[in-house]
Amino acid sequence: MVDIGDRLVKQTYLQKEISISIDDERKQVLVDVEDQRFAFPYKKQNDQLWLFDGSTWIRASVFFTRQEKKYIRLPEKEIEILWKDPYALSSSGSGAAADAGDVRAVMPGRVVQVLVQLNQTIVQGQSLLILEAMKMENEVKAPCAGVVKKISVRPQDSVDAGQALIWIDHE
Amino acid sequence: MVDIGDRLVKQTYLQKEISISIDDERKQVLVDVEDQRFAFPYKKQNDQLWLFDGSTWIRASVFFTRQEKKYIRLPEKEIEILWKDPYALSSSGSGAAADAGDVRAVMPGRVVQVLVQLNQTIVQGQSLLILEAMKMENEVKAPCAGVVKKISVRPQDSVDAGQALIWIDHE
Amino acid sequence: MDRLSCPAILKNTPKKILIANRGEIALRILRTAKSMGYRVLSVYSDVDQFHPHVTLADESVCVGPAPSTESYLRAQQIVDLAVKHQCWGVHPGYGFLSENAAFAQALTEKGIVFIGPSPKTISDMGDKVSARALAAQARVPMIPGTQQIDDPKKAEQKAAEIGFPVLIKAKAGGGGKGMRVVHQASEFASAFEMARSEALKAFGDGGVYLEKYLLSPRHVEIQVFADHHGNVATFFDRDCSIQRRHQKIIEEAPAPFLSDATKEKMKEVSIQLCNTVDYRGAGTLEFLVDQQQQFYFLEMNTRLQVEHPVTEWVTGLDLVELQIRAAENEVLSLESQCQGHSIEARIYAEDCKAQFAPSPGKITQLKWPSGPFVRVDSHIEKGSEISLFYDPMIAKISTWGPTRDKAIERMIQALHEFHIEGVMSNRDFLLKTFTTPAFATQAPTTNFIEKEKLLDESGSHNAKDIALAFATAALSQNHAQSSSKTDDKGPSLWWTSGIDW
Amino acid sequence: MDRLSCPAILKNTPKKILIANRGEIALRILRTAKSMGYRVLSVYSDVDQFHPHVTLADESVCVGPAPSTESYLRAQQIVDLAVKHQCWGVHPGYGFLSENAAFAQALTEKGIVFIGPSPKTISDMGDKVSARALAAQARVPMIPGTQQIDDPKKAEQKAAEIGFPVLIKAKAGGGGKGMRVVHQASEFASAFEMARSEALKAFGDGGVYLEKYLLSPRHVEIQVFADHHGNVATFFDRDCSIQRRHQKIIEEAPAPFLSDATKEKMKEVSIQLCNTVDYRGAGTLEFLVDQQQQFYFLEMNTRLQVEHPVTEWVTGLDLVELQIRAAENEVLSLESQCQGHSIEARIYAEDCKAQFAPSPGKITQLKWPSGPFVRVDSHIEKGSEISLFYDPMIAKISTWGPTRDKAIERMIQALHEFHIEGVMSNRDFLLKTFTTPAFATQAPTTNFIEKEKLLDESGSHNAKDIALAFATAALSQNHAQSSSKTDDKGPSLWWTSGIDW
Repeated sequence: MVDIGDRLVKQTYLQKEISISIDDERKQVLVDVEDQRFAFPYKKQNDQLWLFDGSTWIRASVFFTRQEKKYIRLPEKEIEILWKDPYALSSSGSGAAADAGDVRAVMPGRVVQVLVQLNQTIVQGQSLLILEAMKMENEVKAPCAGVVKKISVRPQDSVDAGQALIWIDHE
Repeated sequence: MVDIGDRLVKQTYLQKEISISIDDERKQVLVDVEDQRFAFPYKKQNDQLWLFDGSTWIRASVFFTRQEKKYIRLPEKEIEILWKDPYALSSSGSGAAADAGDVRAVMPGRVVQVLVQLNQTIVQGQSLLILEAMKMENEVKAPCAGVVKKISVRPQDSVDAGQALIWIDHE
Repeated sequence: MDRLSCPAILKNTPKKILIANRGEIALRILRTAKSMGYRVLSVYSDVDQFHPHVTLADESVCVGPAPSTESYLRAQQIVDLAVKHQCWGVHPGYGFLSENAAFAQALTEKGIVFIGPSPKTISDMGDKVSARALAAQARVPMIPGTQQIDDPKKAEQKAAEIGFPVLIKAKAGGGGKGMRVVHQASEFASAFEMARSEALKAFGDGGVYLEKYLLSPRHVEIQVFADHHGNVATFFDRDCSIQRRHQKIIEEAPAPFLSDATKEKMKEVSIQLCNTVDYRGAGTLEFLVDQQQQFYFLEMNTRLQVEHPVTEWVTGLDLVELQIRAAENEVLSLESQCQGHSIEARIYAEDCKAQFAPSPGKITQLKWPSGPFVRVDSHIEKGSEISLFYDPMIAKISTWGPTRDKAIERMIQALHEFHIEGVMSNRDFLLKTFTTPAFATQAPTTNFIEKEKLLDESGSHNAKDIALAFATAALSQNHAQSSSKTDDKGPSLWWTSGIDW
Repeated sequence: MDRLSCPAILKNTPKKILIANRGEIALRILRTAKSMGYRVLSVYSDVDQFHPHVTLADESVCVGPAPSTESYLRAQQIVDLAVKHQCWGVHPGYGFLSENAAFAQALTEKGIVFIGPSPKTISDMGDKVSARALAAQARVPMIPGTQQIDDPKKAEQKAAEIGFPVLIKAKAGGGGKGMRVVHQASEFASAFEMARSEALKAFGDGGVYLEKYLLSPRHVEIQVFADHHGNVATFFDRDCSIQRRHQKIIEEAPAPFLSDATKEKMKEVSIQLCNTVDYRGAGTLEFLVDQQQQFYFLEMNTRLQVEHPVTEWVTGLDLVELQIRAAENEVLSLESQCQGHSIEARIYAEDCKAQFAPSPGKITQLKWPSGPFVRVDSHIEKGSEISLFYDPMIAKISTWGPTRDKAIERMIQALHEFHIEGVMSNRDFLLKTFTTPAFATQAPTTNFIEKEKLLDESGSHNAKDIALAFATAALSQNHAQSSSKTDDKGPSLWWTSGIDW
């Protein structure tokens, strides 16, 4: 499959493989559903997101989210999808980390900012630090609630895939 | 007239003298219209301001502003008032400044932050610097559009009433 | 502001009506009372402080924290408030104190008008058993059943007589609450105990009675109205068959696919019952109708119904106005014509795929439908919090049309335009119901949802819709993080994962 | 989704209607077309990109930048679009191309249905002079006036014959545009020249004619409708007297305080004119009515009127649906009954205290009224930009009631609930108009605003209201600066000035 740019996200929907990538310059989203490819121009205006679905501009809205379930409303129907959030290596997840509280970098990058202090209590999904990888800044979220016991990086450190960043005591 | 707290604002409405002061602790606004005094509890919720008018909570909203005119909507009527903004010594204003571009402190205080650089072009009403006076921070706004030609203070300087702060070349 | 001729002015100070309710019905009552020239005093619980029934009222008083039992249900405190604020009358809306005879009595004793029937009628009709007795006396057809039964043994015996499936109903229940179906004798004993404890908890009265359970019957009701001078009338019929968890979600007027003969009989017996109890104000007789269009008395609600808008659409009447004028002792000419057809859909903040569990939360986006013959009754706005303290109904959307088909078409278009973010809603479920072919061509029944398999996983979505959904998720994930609030800037933050190195 | 029986399906692919308009009327047409089962293609200018008539359409195409002449008025480009997208029909709404005979002709030649009268009727009735000729031929009473006059000398002479004050009207004008009152002979010459140049600029046609100017007449109009099989009917009358700058702001149906005899005659001559020109579709005959209830033909609009909702309220009809079914060549039964009374108020983004100058801007807060018998037709939402490119009308609020008084009461309550921030609006002005005693008791006239001194500085406000206003200003000044977006924190920044040292 032709590589549609370096920021490709893979998800699944009822065993179908979906890959999505946002093209900043041409301001469009490319989505592959199995063998079909769709390109939807998008625009943000009036604090809302609009997508051109090939015939008209529609309001693109996730009207509700519960954990990994996202509920999307299209003009005449609603669709529920699962949206895997790679950084939140949910404790039950199959992430490489031996212990859920062990947060590691998924790829090489640079620490932009650390958002938590030692001994700070955090909730699941809370942003811990901002990693800059391949020209994009991504928030690393807590995979579980607990207390921050170890922070092994400082802003401007460059990190390697798998390198330990933060350790959360979640007993 | 008993001093109703240190942050008293005087305005006029059809030659009537009005004085208003917000009491943070008790979260109420005290307003004197000629000899009558009114106290309205207020609350901010859902990105809106609510006032208790003595019988019920009403939406308090300035629905339109044009220069010094503010248009207020009350439950069953609309009122247009003039709101003198002391810091914007409008060029036509009777402010002490000989030249409209000469921005001076209205009272003693401390420079918290300077928001503009030398030779920066600014528009009327744009915030130039933040002055802290009597435990409150106030933005000093540009009385006229023009180019910042002189900045005579630095953050943390304390200033006196009438002391020159910034000079705007507005030819 | 000079008011037009209306009874609301007494020695040129407007009379005051206290609205003892909240949500959409409190706003509904306020709208009519204010347009008639009355001053409105609203009570509210602290979480409802900035709801429209408070901010649009002339006066408002907080009666307690969120839990109903500590605020909207504090009858004595509300009576004292009405006295203290010299209110002319109190409108109870529906639910809460609307069928609380003691509340009505206490007000009457203080010389304050209770906008509704007499306390006696409320208690007679509020008690399911005495209501059945009075209905039988007025020769209203009854479902085989029993009076209140406390002894489990006798109850089990009676149940066998009536024949299963049998219903155990709370004496003080109503609105689909406090009822339990028992399919076989073996389950009866435990169901009986549970029904009694539930009734005690919900209504403070553990009394229950038994009733024959009809299979997929229709739920049809007659709107009755009487002034205080013996004039009684019916304002036609409504069908409220489509329900989930025994609560109505779709109502329409007039009842479709029902013979005039049946309607005529229903009207007759309803008027008979009103005369029997010397009924006053607005009321509704609810009937179960079987496949042979035999109808049986279910209960009488001595209050305005949630679904009253459909009757207002087809008659042009303002039922709240009539309630107030009846309470003003006016002689009312109660003629009316039924024209065209009206449908109402109740919008609930709930997850239809999780047994309709309520979906509390803050509403972050809200668009209402509008246009010709579309009406929205709702108290919520963008930013409102939907809490678990109250019923999760957030709005009623009703439409009218010269024909039932037209009313349905307008409802479908209105639901397409309705948009809400921040909570789950039954919008999609309602759309499925209205677009099912059977809805347009067959009479609705109480088991319509099961029969039409409306809860089954809807068919698969086409590739383009799936693509749009994932595009939306990706963009909003991104949009939410992109700090800049300015329009039209491309996304700056973007998740990367599962990169093929 | 299975559609009910309707003509919208052709060989089971839904027919497509192109809506050649914008704003509230485009949304109005979309609502009916979609609920009838048609696919809708909307055209839009770039500033209207996310308006509801685009986002709720099935397809949409941008036809150019904001200026109407470069977008909504590009007739040929829209015709080409209709052909390219295989549209069955085009609905022109009102204004823009709705009375452009060439546009209708071009579509018809391409085999695309123009939802409206024939091109010939449009051009005959669009040209004020030929319209007057046809009306005279159909024995419709005429105001003393002239045909098109180009020679200033002859015009001045004619003006003297008719007698001052005299009106100079643009041949191709309408909707209150392109007319100029001349009170004395001395002003005539210059006024004549200005009127011609204005007409040329506004309508591309400098032709003008003269007409007697009636003093404070009433403006009453008859809604006519005809199918393509010779069935002609009128759907009663409307009063549109209350105007500012010759543009209607309040309309009602039926016309109040007008004798049945006068209405009957108006109906008769309207039908006569329709038969004379073999009229098709929806149309409106506008009349000026003097104090003796003599009425004179003013003009015929060969399109749907802005104020059509009041007629829909009192008849239960959907005029857009009838237009589409007439264009589908259906034989229409045009009976209707006029029941109750309806009032419409046009909400303009304008500053009534500055000669109604438009007030463009971004809408930062918006609350619509709702409830029984209240209807809102609007395309705007919170965040919408009101630009100077188009008419500043942002909404129409209409109410119905069994009596005129009831409709007025509901309108007043609706306007109290309507809230908008970010632009000035005529809300307060409308409220003053509706609450003036004369509005409820006398027939409205075109000089009602002057007569009732509605523009004079309203009376002084009481001390409490003044206090509330300054409290609000102080708080919002503060609220705006307090950086924190969290709720309920007290103000942190505060202006100080004029401190007594």
